[in-house]
Amino acid sequence: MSGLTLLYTLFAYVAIAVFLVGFLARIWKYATTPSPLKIPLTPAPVNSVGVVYRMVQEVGFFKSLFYSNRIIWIGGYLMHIALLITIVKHLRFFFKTTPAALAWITSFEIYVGFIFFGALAFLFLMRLVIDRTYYLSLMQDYVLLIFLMLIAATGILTKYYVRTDIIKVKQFVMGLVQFRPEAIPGDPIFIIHFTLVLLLLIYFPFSKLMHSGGIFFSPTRNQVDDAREVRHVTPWAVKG
Amino acid sequence: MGMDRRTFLKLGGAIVIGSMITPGTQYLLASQEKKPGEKSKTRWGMVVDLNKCTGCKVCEKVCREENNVPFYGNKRYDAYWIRVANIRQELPGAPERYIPLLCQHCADAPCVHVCVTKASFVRKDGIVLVDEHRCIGCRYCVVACPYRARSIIFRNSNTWTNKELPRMMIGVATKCTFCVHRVDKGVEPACVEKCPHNALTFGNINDPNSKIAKIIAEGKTQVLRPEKLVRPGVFYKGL
Amino acid sequence: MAEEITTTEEKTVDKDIAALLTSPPKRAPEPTPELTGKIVKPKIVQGAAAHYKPHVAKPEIQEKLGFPGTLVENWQEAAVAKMRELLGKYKSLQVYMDICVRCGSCTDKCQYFLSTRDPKNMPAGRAELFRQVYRKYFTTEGKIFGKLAGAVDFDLSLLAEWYSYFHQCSQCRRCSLYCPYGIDTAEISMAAREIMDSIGLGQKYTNEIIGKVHELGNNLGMNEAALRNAIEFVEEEIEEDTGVPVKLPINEEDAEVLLVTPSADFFATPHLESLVGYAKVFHQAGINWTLSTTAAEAGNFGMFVGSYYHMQKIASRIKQAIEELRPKRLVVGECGHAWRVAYAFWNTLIGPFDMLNQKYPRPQHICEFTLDLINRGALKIDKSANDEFVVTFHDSCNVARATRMGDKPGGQFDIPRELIKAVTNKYVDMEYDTIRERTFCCGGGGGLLTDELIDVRVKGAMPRMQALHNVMETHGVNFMALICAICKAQFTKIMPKYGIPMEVAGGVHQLVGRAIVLGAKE
Amino acid sequence: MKMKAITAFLVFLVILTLPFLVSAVNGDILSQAPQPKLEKAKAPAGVENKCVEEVPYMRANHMNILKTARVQVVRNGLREKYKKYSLENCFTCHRNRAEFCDKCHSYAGVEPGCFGDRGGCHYANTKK
Amino acid sequence: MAKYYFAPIEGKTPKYYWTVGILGTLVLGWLVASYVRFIKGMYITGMSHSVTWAGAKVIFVLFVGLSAGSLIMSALSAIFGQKEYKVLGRVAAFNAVLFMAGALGILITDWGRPDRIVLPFYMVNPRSMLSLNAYIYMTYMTVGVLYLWAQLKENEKWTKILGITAVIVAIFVHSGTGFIFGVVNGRDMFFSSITPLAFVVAALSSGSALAMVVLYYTFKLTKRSIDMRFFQQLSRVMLGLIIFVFYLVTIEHLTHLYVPEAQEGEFYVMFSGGFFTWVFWGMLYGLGLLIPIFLLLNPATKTKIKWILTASVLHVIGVLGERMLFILPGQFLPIPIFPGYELASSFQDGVVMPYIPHLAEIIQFIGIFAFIAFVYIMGLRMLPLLPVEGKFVKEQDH
Repeated sequence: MSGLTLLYTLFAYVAIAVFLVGFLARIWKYATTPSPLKIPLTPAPVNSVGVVYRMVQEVGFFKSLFYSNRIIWIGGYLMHIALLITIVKHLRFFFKTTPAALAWITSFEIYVGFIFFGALAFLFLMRLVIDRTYYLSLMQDYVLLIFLMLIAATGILTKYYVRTDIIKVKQFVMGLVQFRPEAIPGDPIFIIHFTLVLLLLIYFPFSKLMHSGGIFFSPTRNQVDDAREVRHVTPWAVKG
Repeated sequence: MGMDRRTFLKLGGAIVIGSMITPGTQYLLASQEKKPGEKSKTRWGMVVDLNKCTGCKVCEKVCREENNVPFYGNKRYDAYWIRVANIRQELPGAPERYIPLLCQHCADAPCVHVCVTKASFVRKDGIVLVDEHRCIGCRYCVVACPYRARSIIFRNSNTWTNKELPRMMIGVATKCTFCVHRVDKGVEPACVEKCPHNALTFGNINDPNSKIAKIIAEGKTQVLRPEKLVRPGVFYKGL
Repeated sequence: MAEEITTTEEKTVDKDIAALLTSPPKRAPEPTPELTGKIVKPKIVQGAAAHYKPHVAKPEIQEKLGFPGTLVENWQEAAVAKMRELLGKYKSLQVYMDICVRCGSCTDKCQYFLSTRDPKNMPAGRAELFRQVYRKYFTTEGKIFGKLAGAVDFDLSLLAEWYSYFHQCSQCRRCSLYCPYGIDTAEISMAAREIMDSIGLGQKYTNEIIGKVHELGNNLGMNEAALRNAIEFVEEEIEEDTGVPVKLPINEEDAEVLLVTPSADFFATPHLESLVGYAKVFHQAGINWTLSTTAAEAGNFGMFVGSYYHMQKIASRIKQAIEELRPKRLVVGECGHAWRVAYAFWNTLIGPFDMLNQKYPRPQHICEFTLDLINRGALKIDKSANDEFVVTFHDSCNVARATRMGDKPGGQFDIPRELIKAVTNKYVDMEYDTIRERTFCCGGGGGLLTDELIDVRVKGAMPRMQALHNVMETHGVNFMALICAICKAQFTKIMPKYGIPMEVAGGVHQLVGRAIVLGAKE
Repeated sequence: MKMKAITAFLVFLVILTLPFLVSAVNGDILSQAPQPKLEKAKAPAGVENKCVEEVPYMRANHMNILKTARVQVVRNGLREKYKKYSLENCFTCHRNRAEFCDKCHSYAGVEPGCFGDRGGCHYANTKK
Repeated sequence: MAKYYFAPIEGKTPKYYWTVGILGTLVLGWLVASYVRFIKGMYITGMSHSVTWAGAKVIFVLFVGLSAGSLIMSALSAIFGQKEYKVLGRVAAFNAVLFMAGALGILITDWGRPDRIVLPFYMVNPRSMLSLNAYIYMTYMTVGVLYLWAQLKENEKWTKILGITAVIVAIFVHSGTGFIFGVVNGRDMFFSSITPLAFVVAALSSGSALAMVVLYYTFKLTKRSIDMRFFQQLSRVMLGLIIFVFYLVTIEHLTHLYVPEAQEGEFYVMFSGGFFTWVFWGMLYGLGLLIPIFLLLNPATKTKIKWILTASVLHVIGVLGERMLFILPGQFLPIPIFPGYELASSFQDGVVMPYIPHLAEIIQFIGIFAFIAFVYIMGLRMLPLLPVEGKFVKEQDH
């Protein structure tokens, strides 16, 4: 086992561990922090089925954003859909026999990487062009966009231009998944791609990317509007 | 002869760099097909001697076998590269005769003009071809062809008699290629070779010494639908 | 690249502790925004609203509420400790601190930003003041990268900005509606105010009123005798007007209905007209009802400062009144934040209401109550009495975005409208973007209804004024019906500055009261 | 309250570790990547007993080579020049599609257009 | 000065949900049918080697036309300053974009290889009208969307600029679509320079006719009142266009009758074509041209909204017939490869081989109409397209 392989195997496990522990710790914190008062944003659904429907609309279609700012919605929605498809299609590296559905997705995903990159670039541009978001943006907003753009760019490179040997990549990834380290492919573009992804995983739980889990815990969206019918109590807040 | 590996890799590199803009890179390769008005030394053509044709339809059969042209047994969508038509002058008592109809390999081919993606093109040697990997199946060429020479592959084909060539791709336009794989090897098209009555003659029209050029020079040949001014490469004698 | 960000000549931050803790200097009133009929997204001007701040509460006011009288010695640690406590207590705060991505969709939605153009008045900009401190003391990236990651020391200049900008938020939740994650700046500004209170930096207006409620039972600080006087005066008025002796019972035990209404209804115009309306409704429907001197105030300013304790303490007066008077139903008068507290929080704070009649919603809004009576034909209505009015309706922010009326989602929009349509002939809605859940705040909510913030209030009312201006121009609207005491107080004061007569604002039950034909029982 | 928190926690945990779990459930632990099987011995006479390019280069770039060769042959008629890069030529050595192509292709989840279900144009050559 | 306020519709009634559900099912049917057709191949349609452009192309051409009319109608207020028409501007512009999207949808799912969708965009053949149209259509869509956007943002200046641009691009689009057929040298029934003009005019007349119907029923079903003078004025314009269409169609057919190349085909269409003869005399001339002209000229009917709408619907049907006559017989009638000879072969030379759509195609056709209706009613709910009715409009200042 070469030094590079050892380094990256350890790096990958550390990154995945940090991501898992960090992410779940945040989720644990969100889930256990009490919500003493009913604060759903009305008009809100009056039963939990309605709440599920509302969350599906929010998470699946970004409904609030659509009614708020359609330009950002277009960029953001394209970006997230492309990201989802990209992640799903990368799952084929994790299964020994590629499921038929995954293979079917791979057969038409060819432009998704470009859409992902384009949408990110669009969002980056919008941050600079609109004076309000330019004022708001922090370093980490730009850093994350650039990070994702680099990941997309190196991914596109390995797929279309500077081909990498994906059998080796899969072997390496399967090795990680099965705790049976294999040699990392020595392709520099792939290594950059992989490094960036691991760094992103490490940064994930400490960043605004937690919105992916946090949105499910937003009280204004996930509460049922039944304050008059059902008494809502939280241990610390009930004294009589 | 042949390209050494270094040149090939260089070419590959050039392609890669030149096509960074979009996926599907290979299509951006500048092809060297014939530009309009360009003169070339070779123009392949064919002369059909109708006096010798007996309507035996061997050419149809041979063509199917050579080029894997699918036959489904449904007259609505069977594909034909060459077909032998019965023809009879609209005069009382006129005899029935036979005429093989195939792609006329026009110099100003309407199908090439209308093609949306330049999948149809005219080679430098005058052969009109369809790049099946580039065709989108819009069927504009079928509508535009004045000779009904084109077929659409309507359905997955199981015909695979000649394993040297691939099967027909579904959903795209196809037509007679003058058996371009044979012509490139220096062999005559299958129908010409196999015609039992030697009704078909194949050769270079632009070479004045070729057999075909001499037949044409006799002045007894004619082209189909000359009013369309598409300059076909297939000539008919004895109509 | 964005345009160069301009700054005003105003000093953005008061560096001096003395300057922070003394009241803002008197200034010439600023010009009122023009009524063009359009709500445009402005270019930002940094620090344009930094100089607005309310009076700081005096030590005696603060101490009465159990807060430190003046800024405590180690205020920084105290504030961070309080923040830690709140983060552990409120899921909303904890989640909202983390998940903002600064996408910018809320930035052009706040009425205070639209008119003041100060980027710190953008909802995300305002929350950023809080997040800067959160990052500094609670997040890894903030601890490591500091300023680079947007983490800022909680120093005096930041505290000054907190005091200024968190008192330019009316907690109307319009930003939450448009946020893809539902981040509610109201929750954040409540937490910020609670932290500031806990270190001895309170707002005079709100805290004074909370003190009055604890002491005398209502926001206006009227004692029982004054209250009875005012009610007697109302009775006389009605009899003078209509010739019918309509009574307003006080402290009657075992009545059918206990009406809890904002104390302004007893005293101020046009609030009083609504009280007349309620009285006529009860009288005409023949329902035995009562007011209570214990619970003479529906308003609950405890919510504005985010203090659970004070909110509960104020609400417990209602509980006390119910126990004393044993009514069967509980009805709340026209008030926005009061209805939010009543609808969404009472059940948690002072519930369960087992002693009330289970058949009716507990509590019930007066609009639900009246519309129900009208639909059942219990009231005789003469719509033509309101023929001089072309009416529009302003959805109060707290009613629209935090509560419901009736059974269906959206009842809080439909029920008042149906009620208005039941008592008038001419009704017009304002522009689509400014009504229903998309409504703009009147500009005076959330504890801003104080004179030293008049410039903020004038500016905050701008979007609503534009929309109102449009319907006045095109449809000849001359009455804007309201169901909120704060809206009524705010608009009667602000509208003249925009050249709109103050009579245009009035309560929904003002219209109801005019339309009821008294004594014509069927 | 606690129940809800635990449920949410578990759901996220399962989603995040799905690849590991599936591998464990499928019993894929310790399985090796497939090796393409080359039936070199059957190479006909007159064909060089080695691939047209170096093996590592072919592994990464065989699809580009095939595409380039196709375009050159179809559009430019350079049939002789590119003969050795034709799919036909590949099949002279790599006869068994299932053993040579499909193993890696299905492992990597990449469906080749040349002999996939829909194209299928070049497949049966391997069964000469 | 009256000012219109626009708002999305509520869309909370059971009727609305039912409509959405049914239309959604039909759209799903379209997608499934297209996918099956793509996987199985085109043999499951009714097309043959004689008729390779069939029903889908008829609908494509019809939709492109309807899009034009809608756009022109929308631009009336922007270009000619007719403030009263502004009330319809947004819906009509939205419709224009939708019809174009529907046209492209049916066009692409009609291809043999819709999976190669991107090829036309970077493999441009400047000599092919269809290839250039790919860019013209995209320009049209972009301008249309921007024009709608400018209207939603109430930006007067850009509304005007983009409205004018959109109309110019629309002319290009419709001439271009006409040229697709007009430049086909090989088919005598197609080859004509009058086609683009006839196409543009028929597009305008049928487009405005359909736009009137759609707008009327949209306003009626959402309980909004609309100024009837508007329909009366527009029907006047439409009458002129229908007469122009009548003229162009007639001279085109007369020309065909006159020149020997197309005579046989014309005889087929006019007298011996069975179904197509019915389409020619009944659908095109009867329903599509003469009855609408009569209805719009007759003083008893020309001001009544009921009759104006009837005329509009009939004219749209007539134009559909015109498109069918234009595209279908032009293909399946035998090509005179040997004038003066009888020709017969197993490739159906010299045989009239009519076209009957099959199930998958019919599902596609219904589905594409459903797609437009579906997005239309979804759009009404999501975008502020329709004006809010205020009942107490002050007297206008002028």
